[in-house]
Amino acid sequence: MASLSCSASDLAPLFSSNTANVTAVANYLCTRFDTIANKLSDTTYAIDNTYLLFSAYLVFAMQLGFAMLCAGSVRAKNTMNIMLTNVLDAAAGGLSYYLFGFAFAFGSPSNGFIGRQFFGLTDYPKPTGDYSFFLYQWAFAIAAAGITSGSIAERTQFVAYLIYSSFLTGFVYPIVSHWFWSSDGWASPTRTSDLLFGSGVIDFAGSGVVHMVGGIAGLWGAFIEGPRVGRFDQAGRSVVLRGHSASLVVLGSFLLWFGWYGFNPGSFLTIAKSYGDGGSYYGQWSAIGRTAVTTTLAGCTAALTTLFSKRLLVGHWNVLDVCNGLLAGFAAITSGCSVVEPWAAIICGFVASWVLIGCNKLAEKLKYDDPLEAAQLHGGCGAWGVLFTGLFATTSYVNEVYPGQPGRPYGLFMGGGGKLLAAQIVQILVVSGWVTATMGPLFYLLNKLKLLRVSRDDEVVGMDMTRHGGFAYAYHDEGDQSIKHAYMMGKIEPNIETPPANHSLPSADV
Amino acid sequence: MASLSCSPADLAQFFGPNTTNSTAAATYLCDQFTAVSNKFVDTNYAIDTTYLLFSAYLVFSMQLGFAMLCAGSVRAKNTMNIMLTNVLDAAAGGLFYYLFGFAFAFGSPSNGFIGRHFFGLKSIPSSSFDYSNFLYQWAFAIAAAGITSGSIAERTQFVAYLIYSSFLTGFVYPVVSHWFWSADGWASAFNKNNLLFKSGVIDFAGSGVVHMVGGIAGLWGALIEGPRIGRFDHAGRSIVLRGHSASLVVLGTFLLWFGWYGFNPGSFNKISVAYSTGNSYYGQWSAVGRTAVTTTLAGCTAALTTLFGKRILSGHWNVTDVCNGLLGGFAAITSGCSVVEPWAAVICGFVAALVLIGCNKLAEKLKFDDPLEAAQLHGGCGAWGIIFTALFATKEYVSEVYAPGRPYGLFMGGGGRLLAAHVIQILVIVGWVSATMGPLFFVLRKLKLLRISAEDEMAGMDMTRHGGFAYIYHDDDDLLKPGIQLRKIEPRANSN
Amino acid sequence: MASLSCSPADLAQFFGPNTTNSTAAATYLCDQFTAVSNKFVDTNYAIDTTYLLFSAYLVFSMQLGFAMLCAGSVRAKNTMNIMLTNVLDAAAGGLFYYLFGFAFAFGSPSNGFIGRHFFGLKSIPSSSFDYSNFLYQWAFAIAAAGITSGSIAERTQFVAYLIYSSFLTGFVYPVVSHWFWSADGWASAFNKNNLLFKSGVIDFAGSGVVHMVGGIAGLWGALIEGPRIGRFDHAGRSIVLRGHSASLVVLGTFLLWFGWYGFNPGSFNKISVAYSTGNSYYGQWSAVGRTAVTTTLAGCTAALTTLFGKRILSGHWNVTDVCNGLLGGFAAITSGCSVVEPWAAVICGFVAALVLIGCNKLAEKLKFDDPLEAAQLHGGCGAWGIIFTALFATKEYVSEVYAPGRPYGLFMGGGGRLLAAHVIQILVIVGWVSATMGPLFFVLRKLKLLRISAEDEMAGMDMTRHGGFAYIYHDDDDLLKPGIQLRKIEPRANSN
Repeated sequence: MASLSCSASDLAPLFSSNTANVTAVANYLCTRFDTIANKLSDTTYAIDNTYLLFSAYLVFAMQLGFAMLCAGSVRAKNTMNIMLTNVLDAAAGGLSYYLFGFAFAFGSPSNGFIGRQFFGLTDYPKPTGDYSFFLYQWAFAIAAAGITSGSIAERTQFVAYLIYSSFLTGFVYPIVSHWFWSSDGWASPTRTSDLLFGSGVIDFAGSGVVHMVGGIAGLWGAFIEGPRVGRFDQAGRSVVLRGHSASLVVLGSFLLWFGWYGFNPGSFLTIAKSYGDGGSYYGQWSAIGRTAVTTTLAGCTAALTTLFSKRLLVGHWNVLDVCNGLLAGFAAITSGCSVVEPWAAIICGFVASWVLIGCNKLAEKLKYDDPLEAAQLHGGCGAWGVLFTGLFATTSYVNEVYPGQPGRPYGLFMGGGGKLLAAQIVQILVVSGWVTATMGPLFYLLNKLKLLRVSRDDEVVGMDMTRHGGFAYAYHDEGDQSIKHAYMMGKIEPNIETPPANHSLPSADV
Repeated sequence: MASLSCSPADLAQFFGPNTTNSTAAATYLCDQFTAVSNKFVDTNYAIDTTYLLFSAYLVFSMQLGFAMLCAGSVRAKNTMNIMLTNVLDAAAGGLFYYLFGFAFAFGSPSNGFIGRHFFGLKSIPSSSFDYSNFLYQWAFAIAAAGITSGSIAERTQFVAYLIYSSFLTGFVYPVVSHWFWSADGWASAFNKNNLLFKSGVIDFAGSGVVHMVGGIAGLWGALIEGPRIGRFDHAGRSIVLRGHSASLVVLGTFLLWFGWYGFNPGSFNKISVAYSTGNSYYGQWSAVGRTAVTTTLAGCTAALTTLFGKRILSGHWNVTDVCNGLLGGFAAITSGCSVVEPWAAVICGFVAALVLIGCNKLAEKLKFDDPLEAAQLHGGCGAWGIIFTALFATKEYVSEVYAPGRPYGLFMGGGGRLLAAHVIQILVIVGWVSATMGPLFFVLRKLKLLRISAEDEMAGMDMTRHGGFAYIYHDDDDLLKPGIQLRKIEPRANSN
Repeated sequence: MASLSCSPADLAQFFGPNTTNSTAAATYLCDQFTAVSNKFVDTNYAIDTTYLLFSAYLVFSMQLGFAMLCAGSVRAKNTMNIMLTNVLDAAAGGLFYYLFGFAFAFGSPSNGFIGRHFFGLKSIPSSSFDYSNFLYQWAFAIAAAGITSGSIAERTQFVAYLIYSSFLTGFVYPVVSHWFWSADGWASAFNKNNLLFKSGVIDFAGSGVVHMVGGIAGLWGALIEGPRIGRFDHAGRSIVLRGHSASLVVLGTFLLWFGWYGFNPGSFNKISVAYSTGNSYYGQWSAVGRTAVTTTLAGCTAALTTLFGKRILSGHWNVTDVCNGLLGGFAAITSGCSVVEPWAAVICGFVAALVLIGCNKLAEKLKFDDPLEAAQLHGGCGAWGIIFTALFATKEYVSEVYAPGRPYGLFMGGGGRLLAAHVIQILVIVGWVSATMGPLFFVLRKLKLLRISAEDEMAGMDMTRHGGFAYIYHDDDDLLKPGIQLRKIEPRANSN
C-alpha cells in the first residue's frame, strides 16, 4: 500500500509553473488521498469488527444465562438434564449453523424464502459479511433453541430434544431470520425493492424472529406433552412445582440482562457510521447508546411493575417473578429498541409485564404447564413487542436505522400511519403459522412414536438418576465409605445408586 | 458527505499556469482534508463509544457480582430477600436515574451544588453527553445502592429498603457525584474556574463518590437497626453468623473483579486521545492500560495481605476473608487508579487490607453488625483510598489525566493542597450522607418501618415475605402422595 | 500536533503563478498529510488497545470459570480449599508476574532462553509493549497455574500449593512463554533470525505454552501425591468420587468458553491491521473472526463427540463429561486456531474428544487420579493440538498471520518442517516442566509438605484448615441453643 509519508522537498519541485508537472502533482496528492481513504476503510472495519465480535461474545453469555436460569427453575432431580440441553444447544447449534443454518438464513443472492449460499462458510468472508457476522448470528440461533428447551423441561426424552433442537436451529429459525433480516427476505425492511406494504417488518433484534419462534415452538411442545406429573392435582387446582435454586435463577437473569446488551445494541452490526455528513457528535454510536438505554428502561419498568402487581395479587415480594418480569420487558423491547424513544420503552415494559401476568393466568386456566413460562414470556411478550414497534417507532430513528428509502412508514401513534403496524401484524401471523406448521407436526410425530415424553416412573424419580448418571448435587459427601456418618449418609442423596426403592426418606432432611 | 475519492485528472486541471484556478485547487484540496477530518471525528466517536459502552456493560456485571456476593454472605433463609434488593437496585435505579438522578448529577449548566437539566434525558445526546454516558453513570449509581443493601441485610423490612434505595440512588448519590465529577461541581477537578484549593478533588472512579457514600449510608442503617439476633451473645461475645454459600461469595467476588475493569479504566470515558508527550505510542490508551494494572495490583496485594494477616490472627486460610480483602484493595485504589504508579498501588493494597482488618476489629468491639462488612470495606478502605491518592499521585499522570500544573501527591513532592482537598472530600461526604441518610433511617425506625419483627427474623424473611425458601435440594418426589407434597413444597410448613 | 483544519484562502495564496511559493504550498500540504498520518497511528493504538484490554478481561473471566469448575468438581468438603487456590492464583500471580514473571517472559533484548528486562514494569510502556500487553499476559499466566491446581485438588497441603504456584507462575511458565512467544525466544516464530527449522513453532494462543505446561505440572503433582483415599478400592477398581455440584461445573465451563474468546482471538493483540490481499474488506479483523469461529467449532464438535461416545461407553447422557469434552476441544484448537480452516477445526475437535477419552481410560488403568482430568485434558489434548496445527495449517493463513514463505501444514502440502518444530515443542515442554516441577513436588513430599494427613482428607480440608464448610443450607436458627447450633452447622463440632 502506498505510504502516507510526504516530503516537502519532493513535492515542491513539482509546483513549478510549467504544466508538464501538473500531472505529477495531482498524482502525488491523489495517491495520498487514496491511501487515506483505504486506511480509513481499514480502520472502520477494525472498529466495526471489534464491536460486533464483543457483542457476539455478550450474546453468547446469554446461553450461560439460560443454562443457569433453567437449572434454577427446575427441580434438583432434573438439573443435569436441563443443563445438558443448554450446553448442547450451543454445541450442536454451532455445527448445524455452520454447515447449513447460516446458509439458509443469509446465503445471498437468493430468493425471498430461503438462502442457498455459504454452506459450511464456503466463499466467505464477503464484503457484505465477515466471520464475526456468522458468529453473531450463531449466538442468536442458539438462543432460540434455548427458549424452547425451557418450555418442555422436566418431562422430555433426551432423544426428542436432540431431534427438535437440530430441526429448530438448523431449519425453522434460519428461514424465519431469512425472511425478516436477510436483504433478500420477502418481509425484510432492508430489501432494495418491493418492501412489504412499502415498509417491511421492523424486527430490529428479534422479538419475533428469535423470541416468538422459540416461544411458539415451546408452546406446541409443552401443549402436546401435557403438564408435568403433579402440576395440577386431582381437583384440577394448580400446584406450583418450585425450582430448586433461586440463586441460580437470579444469576441467570442477570447474565441474560448482561448479554442483552450484546443482543440489542449489537444488532446494529456496525458502530463507525455517521448519520449525515459526519463530523458531528451524533451518529450510529449515539443510536447504539440509545438502544442500550431503551433496553434497560423497558426491563427495569417491567421488573418494577411485576414487583408491585404480584405483591397486590399474591401478597409476596417475589424475586423469581421479578426476574421473569424483567426478561419479559427485554423480550418485548427487542423488536423496537433502536427506533423508539426512551419514554416509549417505559410504556413497552409496563405493558409487557401485564401481558406476562395475563398469559400466565390464561395458561393456568388452560392447564398448560411451562416450567419456565417460556411460551408466555417469549411468545406473548415477543408478540407485544412486535406490535409495540408498529405503534411507537419514530420517523427520524426509522430513517436513520433503515436508511436509503426516505419516507418510510413509522409508528401509528407517532403519526406514521398503519402500514408499519400492518406489516408487524403480518409478521406475528406468519411466524406463528410457520412455527406451528413445522414444529407442531414434529412434536406430534415424536409423541406418536413414543419418543417425546419420559415414563411416569422416570419423571417421578427425576431424569438425572435414570438418564444422566446421577444427581447434580452431593453436598454431604457420601464418598468416604470408611467413616461412619450413617446419619449424614442417609440425609444426603437418598437414592444415589438405587432408584425408587428407598428414595422416599422425607424425614431425612431435618 | 464529501467523498474522499480523488481524481488526478480533475485536480490537474486546476494546476495550470494561469492563476484563475488557484482557488479551485485550494478548495478541492481543502474539501478533501475537511472530509478526512470529519471521518476522524466519526471514527473517534465510534471508538470511544465502543469503549465506554463495553465498560458500562462490565460495570453492570458488578451488580450481578453484588447479588451473588450478598446472596452467599447471608444465611439461606434470607437469600431471596437480598437478591430481590439487588435486582431492584438495578431496576428501580434505572428508572430513577433516567427520570432525575442523571439530571441532578450532570445537568449542565447549573450551580455547584446540584444539576437541573436533562430530566428524562431531555436534550440528550448533546455534544458533551451521549446516551452511553448516561448508561455508564447509571451503572455507577446502582453500585452505590448495592453497597448499602449489604450492610442492613437480614433484618430490614422490604418497604424500608424501597424507600432508602430510591432516596439514595435518586438524590443523595447524584448530588455527591455532581460535586466531584460534574464540570459545574464546586469540588470537581474539571471545574473551569474556582478549583478547590487550586486543585479540585481527584476521585477518579469514585472511592469517595461511590464507595464511601454507599458505605456510610450502610453504617447509619446498620447502626440504627442494631445487630442481628444472635450476632452477639448474652455475654457480649461476637458470634459469627456465617453466610450459606462460599461458592456464591467467590463467584460474586470474581464478577466484581471482572466488572472493576469497567469501573476504573472505563472512567476515562474516552480511549482515543493522544497525549502530546513526543512518544507516539503513549496516549490515553496507555493510561487506560496502566489503570487496569494498578487496579489489579492493589487488589492482589490486599488479598495476599489479608490471607497471611488472617492466618496469623485466626489460624485459618479463609477464602471469604481473602475475597473481602481483595475488594477492600479495589475500593481503595478506585480513587487514585489513574494517577499513581503501579508500585504505589501495591502500597495502597497493603494498607487497605490492614485498614479493613482494623475496621472489623473496631466494629466487633463496638457491637456493630454489618453482614457484608460493607461499611468497613467500602467506607473505611474508600476513605483510605482518597488519602492515598493525595499522597502518591504523580505529577506526570495528574497533568496528563487532568491538566498540567495541578498540585499532586504529598509524598511525590507535590505539596499539601491536594491532600487538603481530599480531607475536605472525606469530611463533606461523611457529613452529607449522615445528614441525609441518618435522619431517614431514624424516621423509618420511629415509624416502625425499618426492622422486621423478631419472629420474622428467626424464621427468615424468605418464608414470611418472599414466598418461600430459595433452595429445594431434596424434593422428595412423593408425587404419589400429593397431600404431603403440598406441605413439603410450599414452605409454609417450615420443613425443608 | 499540526491540526487538520484547512483554509482554502491560505492555501490559494501559495498557488500563484510565481514559483517562489511552491515550498510553502508543499510544506502546507505535507503538514496536513503528516497530521493525518499521526492521527492514524493514534487511532490504531486506541482500537488495538481497546481490543486487547477487553480480550484480557475476557481471559481474566476464565479464572472465574476455573474457580467454579474446580469448586463444582470436588466434593463439598474441599470447596473452600480449591476456591482459595483459584483466588490466589490470580492474586499471587498478579504480584509475581508484575515483579519478575513478565520480565522473564518478554524482557527484551535478551537471549533465547530467558528475558531479563522490565522487572516491575520498568521502562514500560515502550514502543513494543504497553500496559495492556502486560495485563493480557498476566491473565494467561494465571490460567496455567489454575490448571495445575485442579490436578492435585482435595489432598494437597495449602503451603505446598503456595510454593509450587509461585514457582510455576513466576518462573517455569514465563520461561516457556519466552521460548515460543518472545521475539528473542529460540523456538519462536517471531524470531528475526535463526528460525527453528526455518519455521519456528506456531503455538498461536498456547496449547503448548499454557495448557501443556499446566497439564504436565499437574501430572507430576498428582502422580507423586498418589490417588485420593477411596478413589480406587481394595480390589483396585475405580470408584468415581463425584463433584458436589454439576451446576457449578456447567457455570464454570460456560465461563471458560466465554473467556476463550479472549484467549484465542485476543492473541492477535491487534485488530486494526490490513492484509495486502487486494480485498479491502479482508484484514486482521477477518482473521480474528475466523479464529473465533474455529475455536467455537472445535469445542462444539468435541462436545458432541463426547456426548455420543460416552453414551455408547457408559450408557448415560452425562453433562459433566460433555463439559470436559468441550474444554478438551478448546485446549486442542488453541494452538492452531488462527491458521486453520473452519472445517479443519471440526476434525481437531473430533480427535480431541477421542484423545481425552483415551487418556482417561489410560489414567484409570494406571491408577492415576486427577479430580478434574486436568492432566489428561490440558496435557493430552494440548499435545494433540500442537500436532494438529502442524498437519492442517494452511499456507495462506500462515503467511498472513506470521510471515510469507513459512512452512505450513503437512496435510496441506507444506512439508514436514513445521511438524518437526512442533514435535520438538512437545518434547521440550515435557522435558522442561518435568525437570523443574517434578523435583519440586518430590522435595515437597520428602519434606512432608505435599500431602495432607489421612484424617484431614477424610474430614475435608475446609473443616480442618479453612475455617469451616462452604455451605450451610439448613441453618436452624437455634441460636439460643448454641451448643446444638454448633453441632448442626459444623458436623465435626471442632471449629467455627
